[in-house]
Amino acid sequence: MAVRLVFLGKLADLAGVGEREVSAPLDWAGLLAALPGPLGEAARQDRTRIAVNGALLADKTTLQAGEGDEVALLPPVSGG
Amino acid sequence: MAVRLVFLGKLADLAGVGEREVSAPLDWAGLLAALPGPLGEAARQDRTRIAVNGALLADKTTLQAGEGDEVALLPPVSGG
Amino acid sequence: MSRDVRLLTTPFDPATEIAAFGAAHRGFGGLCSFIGAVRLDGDVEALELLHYEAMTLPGMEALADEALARFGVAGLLIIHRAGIMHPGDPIVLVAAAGRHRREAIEAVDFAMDHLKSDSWFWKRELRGVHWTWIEPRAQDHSDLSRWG
Amino acid sequence: MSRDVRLLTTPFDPATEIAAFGAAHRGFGGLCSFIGAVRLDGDVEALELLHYEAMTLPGMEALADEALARFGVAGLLIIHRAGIMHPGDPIVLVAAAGRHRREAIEAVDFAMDHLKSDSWFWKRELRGVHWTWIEPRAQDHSDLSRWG
Repeated sequence: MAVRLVFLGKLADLAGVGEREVSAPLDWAGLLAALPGPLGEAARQDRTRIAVNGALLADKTTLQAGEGDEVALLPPVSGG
Repeated sequence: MAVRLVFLGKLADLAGVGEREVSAPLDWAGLLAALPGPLGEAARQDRTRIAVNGALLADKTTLQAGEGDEVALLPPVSGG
Repeated sequence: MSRDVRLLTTPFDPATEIAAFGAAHRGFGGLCSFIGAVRLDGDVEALELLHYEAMTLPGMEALADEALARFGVAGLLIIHRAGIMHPGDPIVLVAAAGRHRREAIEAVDFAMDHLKSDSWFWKRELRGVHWTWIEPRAQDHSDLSRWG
Repeated sequence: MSRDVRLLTTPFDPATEIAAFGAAHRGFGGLCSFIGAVRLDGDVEALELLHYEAMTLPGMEALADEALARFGVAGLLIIHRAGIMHPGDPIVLVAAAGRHRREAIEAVDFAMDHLKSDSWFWKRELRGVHWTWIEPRAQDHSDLSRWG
């Protein structure tokens, strides 16, 4: 149990929690497998971005996370 | 002695006073006759505007001031 | 719609005025303000702004009306000093409150451009014992032309 | 050049912050500020802004650096709330100080456009007993595109 998933904004509502741990290592296919139903659909949407340890991925399908990494799922921002 | 001339900005320095009274009625030729030397030259410059009782003249040569009127000579403004 | 336009010959505190203006416009989303102060600029010891009773304040009021109508803001505040000021002293405060930030920012921008180049103030600076009249800046006129 | 960027989870007083920022930048000619507050808007009782520890504040700091470099202002202040707020409560304050008003106004305008549509905040509103997530506004994206 070593990669932390963080769900932001309405994705936390879909997930039912703000954070969850999954096994390392984690790639894009592994992430989708770990996210059932609407959460997986949301992750696939272009406007949902992925960051690893606070760094945004230009292409989220290149995700490679290991032991101790934090993977954030970021829906579109809605400003201040 | 019934038209009041008001000199604004550096025109007050040229006039040596901020205000002066001249005889009514006063038209453009009368104003120039009342303003000797550099003050008359300044009045003639396009960028010097004339107002009567706070209302700017579109064409200062149309000046017509009577008893109790205030005629202001306005050099270019230099802001706040 | 509220309009508050003042020509002062004594000092004022911009932050206090912004606080009061903000309190009077609670519930509008945006408040933009601009404070112009005397710059610390080499050997300038003081500046004096002269105004003309019959035209300066009426012109500022007309400018405020124009900004209120043009940008649809809910409130506009213009406070301008006249008299002698020293480096650091506030000269002018413009604030606009509205539902949206663009209109508030643009109303302030518009009012400042017009106050700087199209309002009845004459400025002179004191260096040593000499007062020098300040001529209009070309930049102010190009700023003004942005508003068509 | 000074940069002050804060992400707060408790209330703040914009006028007090503007006063302090102004005092720290005495001698620069211009100080522009924008205060964004929760609008009184029909039946919205509260809004909540969520942020992400690893990205929100670092993103605001990068934005401040970009505005400082791009507009050449002497100082930039960004304060942004997170958490639950009620109508009238301040959400955001941006202030810029510089020698000239254009650069100060543009730095504030630029920073606000980016904070609204390009920073890591998620907003939801409370009406009655229901929280609703707010979607991005098209207007925010067109505002952003002004900066190329």
